[in-house]
Parts: sequence; C-alpha cells; structure tokens
Amino acid sequence: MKFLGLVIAFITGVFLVYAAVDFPDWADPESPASTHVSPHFIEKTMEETSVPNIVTAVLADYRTFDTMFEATVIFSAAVVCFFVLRTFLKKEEREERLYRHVLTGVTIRVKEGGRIPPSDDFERIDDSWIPHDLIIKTICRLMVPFIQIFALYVVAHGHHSPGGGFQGGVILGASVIVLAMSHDLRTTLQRMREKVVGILCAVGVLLYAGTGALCLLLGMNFLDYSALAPILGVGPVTARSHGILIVEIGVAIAVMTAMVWIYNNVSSRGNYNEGL
Amino acid sequence: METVVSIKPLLAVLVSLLVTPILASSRAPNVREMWTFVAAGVKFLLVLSMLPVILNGTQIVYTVAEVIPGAAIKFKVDSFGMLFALVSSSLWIVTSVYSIGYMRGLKEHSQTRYFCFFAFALSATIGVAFAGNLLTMYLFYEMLSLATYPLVTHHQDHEARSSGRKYLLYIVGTSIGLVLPAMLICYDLAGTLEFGTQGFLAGTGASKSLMAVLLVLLIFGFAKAAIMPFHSWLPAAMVAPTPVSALLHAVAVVKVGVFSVVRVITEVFGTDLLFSLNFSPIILFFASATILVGSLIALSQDNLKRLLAFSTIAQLSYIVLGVGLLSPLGMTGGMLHIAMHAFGKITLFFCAGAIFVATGKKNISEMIGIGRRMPVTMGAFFIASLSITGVPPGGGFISKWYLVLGALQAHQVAVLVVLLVSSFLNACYFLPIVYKAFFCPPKEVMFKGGFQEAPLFCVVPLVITAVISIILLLFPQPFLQLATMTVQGLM
Amino acid sequence: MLWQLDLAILTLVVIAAVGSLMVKDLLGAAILFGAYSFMMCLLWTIMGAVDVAFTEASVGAGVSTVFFVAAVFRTTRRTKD
Amino acid sequence: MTDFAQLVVAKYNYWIYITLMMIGLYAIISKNNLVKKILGMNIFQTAIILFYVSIGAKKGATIPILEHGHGPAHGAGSHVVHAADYMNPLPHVLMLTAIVVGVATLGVALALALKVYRHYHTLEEDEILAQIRKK
Amino acid sequence: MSTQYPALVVVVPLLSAFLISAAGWANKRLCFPIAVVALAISTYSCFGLLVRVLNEGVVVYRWAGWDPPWGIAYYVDHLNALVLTVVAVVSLINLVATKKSIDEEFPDKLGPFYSLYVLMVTGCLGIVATGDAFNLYVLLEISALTGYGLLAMGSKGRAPLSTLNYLYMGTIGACFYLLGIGYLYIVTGSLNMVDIAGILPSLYQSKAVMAAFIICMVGVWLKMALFPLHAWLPNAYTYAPSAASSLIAPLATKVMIYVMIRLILTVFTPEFAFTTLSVSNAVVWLAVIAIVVGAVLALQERSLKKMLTYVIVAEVGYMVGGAWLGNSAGMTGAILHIVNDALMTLCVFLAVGNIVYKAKGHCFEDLQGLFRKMPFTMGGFVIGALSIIGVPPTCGFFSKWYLISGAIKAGQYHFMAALLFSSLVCVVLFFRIIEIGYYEPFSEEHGHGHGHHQEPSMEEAPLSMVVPLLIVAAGLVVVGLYTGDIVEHIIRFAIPKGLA
Repeated sequence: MKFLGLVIAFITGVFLVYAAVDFPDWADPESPASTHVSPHFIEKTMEETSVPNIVTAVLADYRTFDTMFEATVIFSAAVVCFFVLRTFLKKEEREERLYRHVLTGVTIRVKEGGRIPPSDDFERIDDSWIPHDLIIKTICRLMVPFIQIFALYVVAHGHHSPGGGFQGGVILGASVIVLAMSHDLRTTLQRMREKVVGILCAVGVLLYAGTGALCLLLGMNFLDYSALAPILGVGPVTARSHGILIVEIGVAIAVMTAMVWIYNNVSSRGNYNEGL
Repeated sequence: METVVSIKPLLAVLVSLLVTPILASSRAPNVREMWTFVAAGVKFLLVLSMLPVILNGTQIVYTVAEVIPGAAIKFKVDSFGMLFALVSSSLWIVTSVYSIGYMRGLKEHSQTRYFCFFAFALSATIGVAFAGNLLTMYLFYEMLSLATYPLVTHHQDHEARSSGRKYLLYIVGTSIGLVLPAMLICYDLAGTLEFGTQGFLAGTGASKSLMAVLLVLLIFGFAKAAIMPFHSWLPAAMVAPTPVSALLHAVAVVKVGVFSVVRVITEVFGTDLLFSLNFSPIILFFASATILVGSLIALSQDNLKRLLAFSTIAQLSYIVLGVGLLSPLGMTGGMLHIAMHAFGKITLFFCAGAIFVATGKKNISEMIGIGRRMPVTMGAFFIASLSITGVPPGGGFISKWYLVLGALQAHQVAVLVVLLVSSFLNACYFLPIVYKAFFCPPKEVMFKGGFQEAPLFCVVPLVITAVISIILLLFPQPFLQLATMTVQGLM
Repeated sequence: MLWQLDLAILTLVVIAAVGSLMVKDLLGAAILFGAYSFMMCLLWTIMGAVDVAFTEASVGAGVSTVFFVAAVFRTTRRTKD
Repeated sequence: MTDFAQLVVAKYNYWIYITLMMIGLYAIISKNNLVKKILGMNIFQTAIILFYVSIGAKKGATIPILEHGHGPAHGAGSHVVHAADYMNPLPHVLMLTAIVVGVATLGVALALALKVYRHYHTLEEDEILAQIRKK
Repeated sequence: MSTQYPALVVVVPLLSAFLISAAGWANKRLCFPIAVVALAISTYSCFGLLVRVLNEGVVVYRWAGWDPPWGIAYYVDHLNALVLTVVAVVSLINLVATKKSIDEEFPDKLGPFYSLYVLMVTGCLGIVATGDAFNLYVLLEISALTGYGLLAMGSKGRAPLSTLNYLYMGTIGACFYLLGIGYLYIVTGSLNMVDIAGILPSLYQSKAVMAAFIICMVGVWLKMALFPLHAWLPNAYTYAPSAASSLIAPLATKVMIYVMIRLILTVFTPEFAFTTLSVSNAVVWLAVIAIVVGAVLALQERSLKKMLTYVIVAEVGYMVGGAWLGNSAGMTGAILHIVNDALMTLCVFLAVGNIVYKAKGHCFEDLQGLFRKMPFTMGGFVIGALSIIGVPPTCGFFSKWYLISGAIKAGQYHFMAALLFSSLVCVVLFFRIIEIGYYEPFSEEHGHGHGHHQEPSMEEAPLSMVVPLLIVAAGLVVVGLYTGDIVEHIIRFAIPKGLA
C-alpha cells in the first residue's frame, strides 16, 4: 500500500511538473488569467456595484450564485454532522445523574426518579468532570465580547476591507466555541439551545436564497439585487451594494451557527454532555 | 404485392396477453378456463378473419413503434406467417380443453399461473408468426423463451430447476450470444432489418465468408429449432406437464424456432443469394445429420415422452431440410410439414399424457397390451404415428411426398436417401409400440380389467387432432395453398 | 513583496505538512496542521490574497484545528504512523 | 543550467504546490490512520488553493481593494481604475469557496471517523479490517 | 414564468431544503409534504424546460443578471434538458416510494434526512444544468457531502467506514476536477464553459490543456467509479439505508457520466478528445476491463444488493466505452443509457428496498419463496432485471443496441464482445435470484404438490412502495417503445455534427 501510494503520488507529480512547464511565468501580468475576464471586474466593480473590495463584489454579486451554494455547503455539512452523530438519549431520566453543588463543590448522586431541591446553585455534571481552571474561565469570558464585536465589524465592513460574511461568521462561531471550551458544553447550550442553532442555521441560508427569490418575484433574474431598488428606495447600483450586505449577514448567521453546531456534535460525540 | 394496413395482427397478438390479468385475478377455476376459451376463440377468429385477405395475395402490415430507424416494431402478415398462425391458434383451443382434463385429472398445483403463462406464450408465438422484421421476431422470440420458463419448470423441484437451467442456457444463451450480434452486423451491413422476399442482405456486397458466418450464427442462434448440436434442451424440457410439451414443444416453441430459421433463409438472405453463394449444402448437411442422429437416438428410448422429443428433433430438421433444398417443391414440402407434423405430433403427446393420466405409466416397456385398456387413445396414436412416418392415411404423407419431389428437383440424391432411411427409422420406433399395445399374447398383458379410458376432456382433443390429420391428407387446404403461395412469392 | 520571504515560507509550509503527517501523536499532528494552515495564510497575505488569507486564518488555522482537537479528544491520540 | 534555474525560480510556487499535492495524495492512499488520511486530504486541498492563489498573483500590483473606494459610490465611480494595478480577484473568490468546502468536508469526515471509532474503538484501518474479517 | 424555469429547477428544491430543516424542529410531519411539493415543482419545470428547449433550442439563464463570462450562466440544451428531467423524475418517484422505510429507519431525524435528500437532488440538478465550470465543482461537493451523510446512516460500523473511504476518493476526485479547471483557467482566463470552448482551439497543442483534460477525466472517473477506481462504490452502496441507496445509485454515477460527456462535447471538442489526444483506444479497453471485471465480481457475491452494485460498475463501463467510441452511434448509446440505466437501477433498487423492508435482509437466503410472498415486487424486479440483461422491448435493449452498433462502426469488436459477455453474465446473475425466489425452500414431497403451494401467504410491501415500483417497471417498457422518438427529437441534437 505504501509503495503504491508512493508510485501514484510520484506519477502524478511528474505529470503535473511536465504540464506546468507550459504555464505562463508566475505572477506574469500578461498571463491570460489576468487579461481575459478579471480586468472587467477590477475596472467596472465600482460603477456597477459601488463596492471597493473587488473580492466582496465578485463573491457576493458577480458570482453570488456560487456563494449561495458555498453557504449551502456549510449548512449541509452541519446537517450531516448532526444527522450522523447526534444520539438522543431516551432513557436518560431513568439512569442516575450527578449534580455538583457549586459553592461547596459537593457532588451528589441522584438515583433514578430522584429529585434535587429546585435551586440554581446545583449544576449537572458527568462522571468525567474535571474542575475548570479559574483563570482560563475568566479570561475567556472577558475575551468573548470583544471577539464578537470584532466579528460584527468584519461582517459589516466587508465592503471596504478584507472580510465579510464568512470570516465574520467563523469568528462569531469561534467566540461561542471558545466559551464552550473554557467552560463546558452545557453552559453554552444554556445560552444557545440546539434548536436555536439548528433553526438559525437554516434561517441564515434562507435569508440568502430568499433574497434571491425575492428578486425573482420582483421580475428580475434570481439574485439580481437591482430588483430590490424600489423596496430599498435607492438606485440600482446602491441596491446591489445593500443586497450584498444583506446576503453577507445571512452568510454570517449561517456560518456561525454551522460552526457551533458541528463543534457541539463533534466535541460531545453526539450526546450533548459536557463536551471537551 | 399490395399491402393493407390493419390493426388486426396487433389485436391477435394482444388478445391472449390482455386476458392474463383476468386469468390471474379470477378465483374460480371455471371462470378462469372460460376466459381461456374466450381468448383462444377470439384469437382464432381474428386469425381466420385475415385468411381471405391473405389468400387474395395481399399482405397486412401494422407498425407499432419506430424504435430504431430501419427497424421498427412492426407486424406483417403474409402467407407463410398465416400458415403458422393458423396452426398454432387452432391448436391452442384443443390444447386448452386437454389441459383442463390433464391438470384437473392430476390435481396439479398453481394452475392459475399455468394458464396465465400459457396465454402469454401463445401471444408470443403469434407475434413471431406475424413479425415484420428481424427485430420484432427477436423480440417475441425472447418473450416466448421467458414465458415458457415457468411452464417448463412448473413442478418447482430439483429436476425442474436443472432442466429449466438447461432450457434457459440453450435458448437465451444462443439468442443473446449468437442472434443479437448477427442481427447487429446485418443492420450495420444493410441499414435495415425489414423482411423482404429477396432478403435484405442481397444488395449488400458483403464477403462470402462473412455471409457464411452470419448464416451459421442465425441458424444455430434460433436454438428452438433444435438443430444439433443445440438440441439437448428439448428432451430436458420434457419434465413439463404434458399439455405444455404437447403444445409448446411439439407446436409452438420448436416451430417458432424452425419458422425463424426459415424466415432467415428465405427473407434475410433470400433464396437467390444462398443459391449464388451455394450455401445450400451447409444447411442440408446439418439438417440431415440431425434427422438421422435424432431418429437413431429415438430408437433407444424407453420413456415415451423422451422418444417423442427426439422424434420431434428429427422431424423439425425435415422442415429445415426442405427449405434448405432451395427448390420450389422442397420448400413447399417443408412449410407444409410445419402443419402436418404439428397435428400428428400433438396427437402423440396427447396420447402419452392420456396414458399417464389413466395409468400413471411413462415407459413404453410398461405399456404392453394397453390397447385393450385404451383402444381409442392407441388408435389415435396409431394414426398419428402413421402421419409422422409419412404413410397414408396420415397427412404427413403429403409433406414427405413434396420433400421427396423437392429432393429430386434439386438433384440431391443424398437427401433422398436420408429421407427414406429416416422414414424407415420412424416406422421402426413407432410401430412396435402400437403392435405391442394391441397384438401381444394375452399372458404378457400388463393391464387387468377391461376398457377404461382417460377423462373425456383428455380423449376428445386427441381424437379431434387425429381425425384432422387424416382429413388433411384428403383436403390439405388451405395449408397447401398458403405454402405454394409463399414459394411462388419467393421464387 | 520580497521573494526571499516567499521562498522561505513556502519551504516552511512543506516542512509543516510533512511534520504533521510524520508525528506519531494525533494531537501533535493537529497542532502542526494548524501551524501549516497559518504558514499558508501568511503566504497568501504575501501574495496579496488578503481575503483568502483572512478566511484561512479563521477557518483553516482556527476552526479546523479546533475540530481536529475535539475529534482527537473524543477518540484517541494513538496512531501507528 | 541558467535557464533551468530561471525555470525553477519563475515557477517556484507551482513546484511547491505540486510537492504538497504529492504529499497529500501519498498520505490519503497509504496512511493507515483515518485521521491522518483526513489530514492528508486537507493538505491536498490547500495545495490546490495555493495553486489558484498563485494564478491570481500579479507583479507590481496591489491587493484587490480599490483605493479612494470610501466615500459615496458615484463619486468613486468617476475615479478611473487600471486593471494592471490590482491583483486578479477571481481566483481569490474561487478559493474562498474552496476553503469553505474544505472545512465542510473536514467536519463531515471527522464526524464519520468518530462514528467509526464509536463502533470499532480504533482508528487504525488494518485493525478495523481485522475486526470485520473476524466476524 | 416560463423564462424562469431554469431558476425554478434548482432554486425551489434548495429553498425547500432550508424550510424542511427549520420545520423539522417544529413538526416532523411537515417535512415530507414540503419535499414532495418542491420536487414536484422542480420536475414540472424540468418538463417545461425540456419543451422549451425542443421548441426554441438552447435556453440561456443569466444568474444575478450578469452576462457571461463575468457572471454565471446556465446553458440548457437538449442534453441537459433530457438528463435534468430524468434526475428530477427519479428523485421524485424514489422520494414517494421510500417514505415508509424512511419513517421506519429514522423516526427522530426526519428533518435532516429530507433536507439532505432534497439538497442532494439540488446538487445533481445543478451539476447537470450549469454552464460554469467552477459552479459545477461547488454543486459536485454539495451532492457529494449530502450523499455521504445519507449513505453513512446504514448498518452500524460498516456504513460509516465505507462512506469514509468514499469521502476520501470523492474528495480526491473533486479536487482533481478543480485542478483541471485551474489549468484551463490559467491558459484561458475564463471559467465559462462556452467561453473556454471558444478560446481553446488555438491552444490544443499546449501541454497544459492536455493535462487539464486528463486531470479532469481522472477526477470524473474517480467519482463515477470506473475500474480500477471503483473500489469505494460497492461497500458504500451496500451498507447504506435503502432509501439512500435507491436515490444515489441511479443518480450519482449517471450524473458524473453526464459531466464527462459534457466536457468532451462542449468544453473540449470531440476532435480534441478523440483525435488530437490519441487515448480513446486505451479508454475503450479500460471500459472493456471494467465491464468484464464488474460482471465477474458480481458473480461471486452472495448478497443481492452488493451484486447490483457490481452491476453498476459494469454499467459505468458501458457508458464510458460508448462515449469514447468516438462515433455518433456510440455517443447516442451512452446518452440513451444514462436515461435507461438511471431508470432500471432505480427499479431494481426500489425492489430491493421493498424486499429489505419486508424480509429484513438482502442476502440470498432472505430471498427464498419471495415470488409467493411478494409477487408484485418480484414482478417489478424481474422487469428491471430483464432491462439490465437487455431483453426487448425494455429500454435496456435499445441502448445496448446503439452501443453495440457503435462498437461495430468503430471496429472495436472487443467492446461488443464485452457487452455480450456481460449480458450473458447478467442472465446468470438474475436468474439465480429468480430461481431462489421461485423454487426454494424446496417442498418435501416431489413436485406434484397436492395444493400445498396453493395457500398464498402473501405479505407484500405496502401499497405506497409497490405502486411506484410498478410505475417505474412499466416506464422501462414505455421508454423502450419510445426510444425512436427520444433519439430522433432529443439526442440527435445533443450530438455535435462533427461526430461521424
């Protein structure tokens, strides 16, 4: 097997090298790649979409159809992870549970059917529970808001600077994941229930595709934002710019929740206990 | 030759196909068999209604679907097809009567399935008879193979399975392995598969060797004709219930094979082409070999049905032989033999079945003196064997006579010898049975008690067919006329 | 941009890749993979693909590594190759 | 010799991406550990992304974000732009998609690996196959 | 609205996927109706699109209103329209047919299942419809990812493992395709198929173009499981839940064949593929080996489902070989076989689904006496089997006809021999199944059972599973009878005039 792998890899490599000789030199301004289609983007973006960040413009307008499916890919990946991993514990009530008294650190074991006094200074734990490090907990707790603000900035400012829906969404997701890692999964799930994650994930992509469908209903082609001009009350070009912002927000929501969803399932192997 | 377009051929094919759901759904046996009769009668009438048109020398054509350019699914009723259709559709009625007697007499299981597939097989047979081109013929040929499989393996035991395997292996294997490529090569050469009296391969300047290959592929490919060495499915298929053997393996299936071979010889290659290529010896050689070997093996059989099977193998090659002579009289004889042999052989099978129903005996050695017990049956057996042997008052005499004349006409002395020898052999394996049945010393008689026939449902049909095969000697119409018309059309 | 830096990082990338495949501990492999992704991201920044680099920094070096670590925690660090 | 050196230097990125691809391919085919295979897979993907980004590079050009882009659209629209001044944005766009696809595949692959581990309690392919044969 | 058909075909299922996934959290019973409605609309617009294409030729749809090559455009011609219709119909029928087994297998995950199902269909439809090389890659990944999810939920342990192998192979394949597109982009600077096709002819001598073609082909072959790259397919499909396998088995490989044909016919011209690049003989030989190996491997299987997967491997050989024969007859056969094979694979897999649903297994032992237990299912299965064998008037015969005549025209007699061989092997394969269902278990007393066969202990699958199966089975015959029209009015236009 190893030998076979070596051989195949080597053959592929040789073949590619052989082909690469015919390439235009690296970073050659005269190469067809930089002279056929891309100049149009570079020169026309501003007047056609009024978005200085060409990448954002091309991503979310010229090739927005691709990007919609890109968001769909993330969505489907999240759904697949949920579909494959998630296991619903039916008889959880019957088996015994561990509770920890937060102030004293006393752990009590509740036999099946038993109850604990309804007070919030008990927290549910697993037998694999390890005490959280106070420093990490506190620092992460401090960091999270700033991460999220930065993420929002990245989403909102994607027109003018690097960034946009994906990056912002991933960072938002990362902030939640940081919380989940520093505390445990239950804490996160209390803030962001699985159902919310699932629905938000769908809603995010739906926002994107729905915008396109709206354009289609308004008589233009699918995702042709200039159809939104009458609704937004601006010119078609600005409408495109705004449309890009809308779909970027949709992407951000979808990507964030998708990341969180995947993490929840992977880190807890599908039975939402306390994760890492 | 003028043609008229009519949907009748399609109806004639479909009528028994459409009745199968009713058969399958009908619970009461009587209702079921009533429908069988309805279908059989309607089919026969439809075929009959087309007879006058054909006798006027017109053809009936009907195109179902233009599936491949130059090769539609298309029906063409000409004199030869009409001859075959007439034989099989008329015999279906008789056989239905017989099946009722036989199946009920033996309390066979799953009779519904039996009758359904019987009807199915019949529509496939008529389809072959009326096929307008090679593709359509192949289509119904395959359909017949598949429809008869459940009938052959009706008993669903190990023996049935092994013989069913053999059946499929030979029939489907040859049709896919030999006919399909040959048909495609023909299509590639000629660009069409339409049957024509001159043969559609005539115009294509293909090399002689290629033609020879195609001929061999097609003749052996239609293995239902049981030309040696592709014959051994036929004895194996005798595990089927006797009516199946009677209709399918004496009339429908094997005759479909022969019919296809004749079509190939006459309307794919065309007599002129074969004549110019001088391929007639190839056909004659295989046919004669089959005749002699088949008869010789038949001599050594003790199981009556196996004996009949081998005799069938031999008799089929008469037809191929006659057509292979490429002489008008010989072809007439061959085509006529389809009808004659059908009536004779089905009678024989009926008798074998009747004996089995009445006495449970399968082997000849156990039938000594049975004539005293079942005189009617054995009398019919006697007449039928005469007909097969080709002696008056059997109708087989006429076809043999034409064959002999055809051999003389084609100056094929060897063939003449073959015919005479094989007739002698036929006599050798049939007459002793009859003789032992009637004229054996009383002490050897194996059957106590007096006159006891099989159920009426079994006896009546075999009497009818026996009588018909006598009548055919005196009034060979319309079969003779159809055969002669076909030959005139070809020559 | 300076091409020496370019070459250097390209070489580092290869080293990181080989390392992450060679190391006999899946956790280490995951971490090295994060390093690899980050090198990649630097490389793309040099080539001026800022958006791609940004995405790779957040996705490749960030979330992917987390996923790897999570998966390794949930399964095992042991590996034979 | 010199022109060979020229060739090497002029297409250095391409050579590196080919190397990375070979590494990744080799890992996928011949590694025994499932997670290692997944690693190889990602390296393979990033190699291709590197290739695309290398296509997008352009000598003497800056990042594909227009200057004077800030401010009202129509005002900026008047500002004339030369294609030669900016990188080729298209490959970047494509690669954003490719990266996301990569992470999606990674997530699914890890999920499957977890499921396999839950059932066989190992990630080594040969051990898994041994278990299957044993049954 | 008819101008928007190309959008509706893809967008309606896409939107419905998100709706389903959201609705699944509220009420599970909403999922199925939404999916059915969405796919029905999509199917309807597929037919509308087909009619439009037949009337007015190629239909161009500019997404987001940008002109190609800057924006993404759909070019729907006869080939796309035909395959689109088949994909939509197959997925719709399968969805309806497998509802019961889905309810049984994933009672608490209906939402994700249906959403993935619809997304998978969306991916396949998009792949077929799109005219942009990179967009094709993204859709490829969507259909692949969702496919992994659907396949992985089968039997415990084996299914995830084989799906993981599928994932490795599939990802490599997709990446190869992406790489090939990159090579094309670096020499042409465009991603739009038609645009590329316009630029390429001046570059046919460039090594990069040749490499691009070969890399794309290898990637596509990897995803369509052409021998020797087929290793992932049998296990992945065998251990999958029956609903998933009866969706993916008909669609996935056929769609990839479509992509191959599209690349050959549109992006690179046939001249380039068949003459400039002299590899067609090698590829035909590869197809021959694939057919033979697939047939032989199928012979040695003791599980019905796995046997069928090897048959699929052989069928892939049919289509690849036919496409590479380099003449119009062979290409016609290949395109026709995409349609027919999708239908007949669906037919047999639906039958297997019913059998698994009732007999709880797909090994040969589980098939005993099935003709008495579930006659209708077996009837449908037999028709599908006959079509795979290639018995007229089922459609399988006619595509085989075109393939063989193409082989004769091209003088590739070994391909013809391989086709006939595989037909004969299929006879053995399927009649072995039929025998087991028909004879076994053998009755004690011999043959003349005195009515002990009679009692019809029928335990047929539910009506909602049997009726679609029978519809498909009837469809096989109908399509066979209309082969002439399909070829005459659709496929003939899909093949460029240049092809001899």
